[in-house]
Amino acid sequence: MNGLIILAALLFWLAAWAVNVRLSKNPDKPGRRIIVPVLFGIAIIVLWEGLVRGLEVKAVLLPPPSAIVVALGDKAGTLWIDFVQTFIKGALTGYAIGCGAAFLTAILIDRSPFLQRGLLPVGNFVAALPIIGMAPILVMWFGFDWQSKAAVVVVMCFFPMLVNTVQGLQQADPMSRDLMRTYGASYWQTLFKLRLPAAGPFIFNGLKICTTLALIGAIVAEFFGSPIKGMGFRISTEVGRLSLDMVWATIVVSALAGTAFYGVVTLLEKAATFWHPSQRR
Amino acid sequence: ADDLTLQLKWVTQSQFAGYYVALDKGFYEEEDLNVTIQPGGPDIAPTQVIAGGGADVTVEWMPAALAAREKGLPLVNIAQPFKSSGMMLTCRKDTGIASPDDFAGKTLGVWFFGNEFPFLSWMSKLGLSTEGGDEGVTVLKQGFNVDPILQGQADCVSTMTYNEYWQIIDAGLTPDDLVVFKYEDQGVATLEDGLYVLEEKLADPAEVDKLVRFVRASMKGWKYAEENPDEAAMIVLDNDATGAQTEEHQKRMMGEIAKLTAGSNGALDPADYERTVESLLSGGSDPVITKAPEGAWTHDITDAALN
Amino acid sequence: MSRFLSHALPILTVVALIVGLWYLAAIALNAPWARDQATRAGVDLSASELVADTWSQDKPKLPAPHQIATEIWETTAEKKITSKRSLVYHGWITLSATLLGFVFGAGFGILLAIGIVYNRAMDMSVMPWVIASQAIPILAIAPMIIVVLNAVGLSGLIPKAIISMYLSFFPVVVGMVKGLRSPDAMLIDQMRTYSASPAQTFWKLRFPSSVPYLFTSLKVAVAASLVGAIVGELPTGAVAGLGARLLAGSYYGQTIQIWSALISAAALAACLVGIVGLVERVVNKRMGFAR
Amino acid sequence: MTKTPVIAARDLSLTFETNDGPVHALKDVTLDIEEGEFVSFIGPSGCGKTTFLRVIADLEQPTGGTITVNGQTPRQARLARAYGYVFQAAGLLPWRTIGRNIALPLEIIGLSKEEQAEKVAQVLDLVDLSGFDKKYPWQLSGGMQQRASIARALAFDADILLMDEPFGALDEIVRDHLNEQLLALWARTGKTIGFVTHSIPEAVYLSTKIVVMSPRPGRVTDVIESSLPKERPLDIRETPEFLEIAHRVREGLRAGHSYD
Amino acid sequence: MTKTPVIAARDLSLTFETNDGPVHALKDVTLDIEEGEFVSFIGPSGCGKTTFLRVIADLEQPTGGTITVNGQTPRQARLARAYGYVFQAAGLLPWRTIGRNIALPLEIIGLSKEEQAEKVAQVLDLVDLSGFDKKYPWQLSGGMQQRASIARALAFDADILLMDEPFGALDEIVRDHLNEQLLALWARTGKTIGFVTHSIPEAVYLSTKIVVMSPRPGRVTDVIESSLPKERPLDIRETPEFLEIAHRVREGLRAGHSYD
Ligand SMILES: Nc1ncnc2c1ncn2[C@@H]1O[C@H](COP(=O)(O)OP(=O)(O)OP(=O)(O)O)[C@@H](O)[C@H]1O
Ligand SMILES: Nc1ncnc2c1ncn2[C@@H]1O[C@H](COP(=O)(O)OP(=O)(O)OP(=O)(O)O)[C@@H](O)[C@H]1O
Ligand SMILES: Cc1ncc(C[n+]2csc(CCO)c2C)c(N)n1
Ligand SMILES: [Mg+2]
Ligand SMILES: [Mg+2]
Repeated sequence: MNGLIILAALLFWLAAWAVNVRLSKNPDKPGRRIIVPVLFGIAIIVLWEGLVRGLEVKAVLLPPPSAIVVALGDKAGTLWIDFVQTFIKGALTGYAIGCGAAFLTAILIDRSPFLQRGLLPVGNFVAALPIIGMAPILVMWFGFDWQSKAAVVVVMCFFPMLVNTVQGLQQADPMSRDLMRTYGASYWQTLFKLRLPAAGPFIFNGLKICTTLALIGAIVAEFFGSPIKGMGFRISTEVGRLSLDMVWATIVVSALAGTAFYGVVTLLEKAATFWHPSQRR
Repeated sequence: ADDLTLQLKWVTQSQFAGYYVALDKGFYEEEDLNVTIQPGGPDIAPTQVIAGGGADVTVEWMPAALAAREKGLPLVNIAQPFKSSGMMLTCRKDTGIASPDDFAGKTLGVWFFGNEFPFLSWMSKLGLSTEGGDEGVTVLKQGFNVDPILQGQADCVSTMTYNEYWQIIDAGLTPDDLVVFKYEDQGVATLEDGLYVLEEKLADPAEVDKLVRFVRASMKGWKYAEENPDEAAMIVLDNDATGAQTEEHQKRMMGEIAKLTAGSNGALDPADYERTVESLLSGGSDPVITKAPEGAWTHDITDAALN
Repeated sequence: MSRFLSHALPILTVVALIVGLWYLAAIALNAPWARDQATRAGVDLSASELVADTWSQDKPKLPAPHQIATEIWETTAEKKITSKRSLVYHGWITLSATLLGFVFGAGFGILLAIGIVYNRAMDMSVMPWVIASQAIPILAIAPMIIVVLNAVGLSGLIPKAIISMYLSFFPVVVGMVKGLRSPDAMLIDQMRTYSASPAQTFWKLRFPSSVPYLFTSLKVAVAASLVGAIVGELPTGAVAGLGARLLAGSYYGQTIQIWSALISAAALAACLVGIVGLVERVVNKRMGFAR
Repeated sequence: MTKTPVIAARDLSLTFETNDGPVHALKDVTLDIEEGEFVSFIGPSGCGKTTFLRVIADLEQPTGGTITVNGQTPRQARLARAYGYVFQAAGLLPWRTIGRNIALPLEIIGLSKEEQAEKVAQVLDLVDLSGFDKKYPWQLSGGMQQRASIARALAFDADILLMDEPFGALDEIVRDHLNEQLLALWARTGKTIGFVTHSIPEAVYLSTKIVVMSPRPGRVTDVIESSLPKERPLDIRETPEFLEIAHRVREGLRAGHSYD
Repeated sequence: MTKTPVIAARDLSLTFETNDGPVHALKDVTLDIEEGEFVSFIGPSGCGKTTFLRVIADLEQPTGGTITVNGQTPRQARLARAYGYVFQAAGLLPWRTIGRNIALPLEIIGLSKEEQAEKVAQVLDLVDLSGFDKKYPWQLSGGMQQRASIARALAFDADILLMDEPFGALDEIVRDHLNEQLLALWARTGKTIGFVTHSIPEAVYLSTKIVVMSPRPGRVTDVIESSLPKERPLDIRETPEFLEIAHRVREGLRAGHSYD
């Protein structure tokens, strides 16, 4: 019986893969770019359900997807409160402040090559740091509520964004700069009309990297102290209570939120840098 | 020798001195056991580790063990070296808190991750909501340390008599600055640091024999530790892989621990069990467990071990 | 010499600036505690006593740089490296998990990238999930992963390495997919006119073209691996490693110990990135990219 | 003389399906290229010159008509390694020295190290680059890179050499020089050459046959047989005969050109 | 006629300090350009053509000698907006439509929206691009982009137009067409034009004065005044007079050229 379940799940997975191979022969037919990955995802979920049931994995270790869906429905209210606390208040605020501050800093140091040469290596260094380690310190400094989570996010986002923006501001090709010179354009005119637009792809690259950093930072920071709501709080508390279905429901929410956040920034990027070759086709 | 893995509830410290002493003094070896002690940590749920087969026996608090049992993980208490509870709520005097009646409107730091059950029971007994507001209390998920009370972010924090309390003292606050509420004194004490195994183990005579020998050696370790607290503390220190513990702190901790293990020969006192269950069931609208558990403890092991 | 100055001077200036700000911040953050203590002891602090106190507390909110430096010196140079109190010992534990995870991650990332570049079905179905996978807060569920891996018999170094692999494979996939696709259509056509086999096209064209992309992503990946190893250490029982130091320090409010672990981790990250950069230079030279 | 042509296209068509509808890159092209001919293709941008060369080399599949190469399909000819192809950009691999770049196709067909070395030395000599085999591409000027790329195609030693605007990026003087060398090489080896260019003087100077094309759809509008002698000093470009042919090409071109 | 020259260079030198030692991009260049002249610069790669144009436009600082523009320093002239500059690549900003690209210099000098629109419409017409002002650069062919870039320089309406190989990337027919238009425009506006090219026919066809340069160090080796009439149909390129001048330019070039 259990063997049959596993076999059925495996067969489903193989069948889905075969269909995907077929579908991807014509990638430009409408909808294909959505159907194919979705089918792949469904196949993985079916495989997961089949394996968990077939191998009788304990629900306190790994719940089947069906149990997660039930938890998603039953605990929607709690999940929403957690989402607001962690994502809207912690991650988004921190993201806005961190990216905004980095952007302004990049513009401030733009006129000083000396500062840039000093700050960029230091910035690259800090961006490679295990900043997560600062979470307990920031919780100590900024308190238990979302402010400390936002602070962690600010610190995590600042340097990747700074480095990208500074690099972006150097993107305008020398010819276009010379062109602006022949017009006798001022520094600010060159900045707004040429260099900032040209920096667009880099700035958005930084913004995209920061979406996932923001979410991870806000969640992990809650491990080091929080009020009794929030996605990180929920995960750690419910693991302790062995409610793994709730843990996974929170993970699903976080994955959805993270992907959607990334997707929104990507859409903005498409709209703002429509002209860049990588956005055409 | 038979292999056996013990999962601790927390990091290596004198709280678990009995086991380290038994290991170090060769008590386990005498019983033909090859014991591995796995330290815990803030994100380790011992119940989950044992469910995953990562350990044979685990040190756990009874509320968490009973809650896990309700989730379908059949944990059974086979021995109870700790007689009394070391949990307390420590408050700053200058917040105006003198008795539990003053909690309303205050901010309290609490450990979660399965350690919140005694606190929740207590609050529901006091009739205080944990959702905040003037009538209830605001609850913080306390992190790994006592910072919230030092920084003034919380009015009270959870502490153990043997550990966190002394960290507050070390940080520069004096006992005069503080008010403490022991769970024992408030009548809401629950059993801590029992030894638990999965039910299926008890069906196998070979495993039972192993557990008997383990409990016997462990209790020998505990009694040795009670009698030689300083030596026990040094043994603990030797086993601490992080190198973060200090001699002074561990010796003091051993002294406090000895007070909690005193009065237990290792066998669970059914009266303590009943009191714990009652307290957990009385949780008002949101009790920790919903019905009295069946078969959550056994004397079989201790009976065999201690005779 | 002058080249050295023109490179180092700005960096040194910025670092000096940061250290200066740090000392000031230490005063600001640690002063309330110093005053609090003084009031309770009933003494008055002069300004200079206050400053001296904020730079020498046992458990400061923000330790002064020299306190951290002293701690690092004492726990590296003045301890046997086999001692559990030696940062070198803990650093080595973390490093081994990092390296293993990095090798796993880079290998897995490269294989995935090859699959994605050579198989359109894989490209279309897997790539979106690779991106979504990074939105899962692996760091938050690391403890569970360790338990689950334990249940299937993996323990010790491997679970930590797997977490660090999860963080490091992503930049490698993204970079390698870009890199393997970087040779322009003309060069691919050229291989066709030679009627080269797919394997020949891969080894003689696609793979060498992807090397610069590979190294860029390896630098990101090795730093991510370190983060993964540290996070993986938090729930392995806070036994050993820089992550465990961080946690133990945090548990006992030992801010100096936290910061010294943090700074050591930073130095380790810098070394790892530096080593990858060095290998990159050597390879570039061997491949004739150096100018 | 009933030699069969090396390349024979009959009503060849190729339509690309794009988002904006079909693009007729080639429409009913019928053309023979005999062995040893030097054929230039000239025409405004987008008239299908590159596409035609790519169809010959089996890099693109025609959607109508037939084409044979040495009596076989292009695919068979490609697998038989019948083509040397020179692209507009030199396309040298930056991580290989000039020598190893030229050896690349030889490695692929599996020649021994010695055979490779011998061949490389020989073609380097042919393009005046002896002594540069240990240099990397970026250490050479654009003109030298282009010569190396031609050497690479020659090393492959196929009977048909297809060149798609190989000198487009070079300055006029270097170009003149390479044109002279190319003619000499062609005279020496007797290869069949298909050559795409935008430059009228270049087409006239080099070719035995000039194919003028026009776009939308890509068609052959004129095929001009050159009456110039095989021996062609650079000065021939100032003779009336040369100017006459150039004029005819220009007229043909202008007719097919449209502005917008 | 004692008009002062618009551009007067005296012993102008420019040396770049590089890691491999100094590069003498310009050495003792002395040259006058009168108002309304059309001056072409021709010479092998690296002879300093671009550098000279850049010095005129104050994009590069000479290291020796003097240069005046309208009697002022190049910097003063630049701030007085004396130059229109057309680069080899069109260099249109991809995030602006053609119309907004052309309006860019007008925005910078602070014209009102209406004035901008009027001017844009006018120059678009001049280069045959009316109706394309809402398109983005990448939606246009290379030739159209290049025309848009010329329109942008024209919109700026400076008296001196500097063009650095503006037609280098275009095919011969389009090039011919733009050459014709450029001549017409020059005749109509009477601007002073400095023009860099690699093509001998183009230089001869367009210019009133051809400056031949040679590299290492960058020097002027010949200045050829054209005897062609102002009115120049394309066919003039097949006249003996034209060929004669072209020949002289070619000789001058070849003298200064060195291989590898
Ligand atoms: N892969 C493709 N997909 C769609 N259309 C294409 C493709 N390749 C070429 N075309 C179109 O086919 C037509 C002919 O292109 P081709 O490259 O052969 O022109 P060409 O004569 O070589 O032009 P040029 O002188 O600019 O190189 C053009 O309109 C081009 O846009
Ligand atoms: N910024 C620079 N730094 C160093 N050397 C330079 C710089 N710009 C130009 N040069 C050198 O100066 C010389 C003249 O360059 P320039 O660009 O003026 O030549 P050109 O005549 O325009 O050549 P081309 O026809 O290739 O455009 C060259 O040797 C070039 O390498
Ligand atoms: C995150 C976190 N979770 C739980 C506890 C509680 N806890 C479990 S075992 C034990 C004994 C410690 O001496 C204590 C206090 C904590 N401290 N921190
Ligand atoms: Mg082409
Ligand atoms: Mg130039």
